[in-house]
Amino acid sequence: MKLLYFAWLRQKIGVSEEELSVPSSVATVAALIDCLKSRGAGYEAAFRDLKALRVAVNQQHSRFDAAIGPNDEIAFFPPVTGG
Amino acid sequence: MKLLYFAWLRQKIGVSEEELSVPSSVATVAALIDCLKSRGAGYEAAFRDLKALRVAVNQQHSRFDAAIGPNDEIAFFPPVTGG
Amino acid sequence: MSEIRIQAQDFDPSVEIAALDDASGSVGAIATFIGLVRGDDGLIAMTLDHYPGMCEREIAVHVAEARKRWPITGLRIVHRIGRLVPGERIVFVGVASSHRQAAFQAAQFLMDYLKTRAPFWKREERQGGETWVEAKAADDESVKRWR
Amino acid sequence: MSEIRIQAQDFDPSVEIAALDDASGSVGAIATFIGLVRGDDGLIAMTLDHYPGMCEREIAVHVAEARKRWPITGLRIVHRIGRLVPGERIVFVGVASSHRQAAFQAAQFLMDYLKTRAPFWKREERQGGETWVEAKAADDESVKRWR
Repeated sequence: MKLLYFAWLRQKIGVSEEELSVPSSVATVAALIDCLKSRGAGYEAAFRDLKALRVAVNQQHSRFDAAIGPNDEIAFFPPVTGG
Repeated sequence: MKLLYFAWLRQKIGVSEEELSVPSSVATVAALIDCLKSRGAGYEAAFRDLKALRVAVNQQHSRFDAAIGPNDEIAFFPPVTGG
Repeated sequence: MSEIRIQAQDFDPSVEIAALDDASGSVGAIATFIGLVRGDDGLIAMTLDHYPGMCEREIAVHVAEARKRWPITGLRIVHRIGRLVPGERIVFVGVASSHRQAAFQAAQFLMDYLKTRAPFWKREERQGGETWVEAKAADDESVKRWR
Repeated sequence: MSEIRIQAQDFDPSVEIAALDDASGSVGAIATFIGLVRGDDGLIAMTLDHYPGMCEREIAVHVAEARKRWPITGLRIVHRIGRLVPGERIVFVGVASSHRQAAFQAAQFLMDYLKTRAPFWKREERQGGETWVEAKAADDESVKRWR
């Protein structure tokens, strides 16, 4: 699946975008986050406080319990501050 | 006192502005209207339906029971339709 | 700074907006409104009559009220009088503020008051002749929410 | 007709307004909003990051929603990205309609949504360094009134 990070998440993780293959047991956004947190200190720091995070699945605002699959585009970012 | 008429009141009465001396017994807008109605068919037509009329005393929206004096500027007009 | 003008000639919205934006970095938001003459229902022209003196006074009172209610850094009102044909501009209201909601609300407040309190009257020319526009109850309602 | 642009370069409000006013006599009201970078609290610059693709999609969804709710004859949104210094324009929202309230409400609705839903993020440069702006609870509140 394709992962995107914006704003301070991108800075903590160190990349803006990556392709990742996850086990089929990783079937929700929440499970994906647990999986990502094991990838290093940057990820651990980025995903520490889920209340400060938002997620979009295939470019739509989603919840952490949303189902995800191998062809999805998952983006993580802080609450938006546009306009 | 100075009297001003706007919009269709001016057309019915035939003048936009006039100076008038009224007896001191004419001490409210309502009394002035009664007095004006006796001045001819145009006035009679203009002041027939008071619900369709508004009044300003010295350039401030006022009520028909407002007190008036000889040096006041009294304007009669329909509800405004600006903007 | 507030500017209020009642005039027969047209105005240029970009000049009015430029005057609201001092580029100093203190203005965060500019909300504007432009009212135009609609001709889609067979209108040939409209003529705007006003009460000189009271008109400026009424507008100034509501500008002062707006400034009391919202943090306003700049405010401009232009209202045309005389004969106007469809497509022509009638009115401009522009409010600059440090904040978005304040700019929007003050502009709406002023437009609602211009519609319902400022002494302007419209006469419409159509195929059948000329008539004075009657005030709409909806406009009277719109102003009540500011009380 | 709707136009939505996300761009690094500046825009000219008068060009956007002229595009909303077709002078045909069918437009009665144009409400606009311009957001500017404020520098009064020591800001040196801000940088706007966005999520390409989702950003256009989110805005298009809310434009469609606005068109469902209000009679809109023209609509233009321009949102800048990249580094901006105080006094620079950030965003333009303009709505043309046959009616005043519709134009004002649609413009406010779109601004509230741009603030709270469209994926933009601001980073601020100040004397002490750079920080990402945190979302304000007040902005989350402002969007609730449209539900």
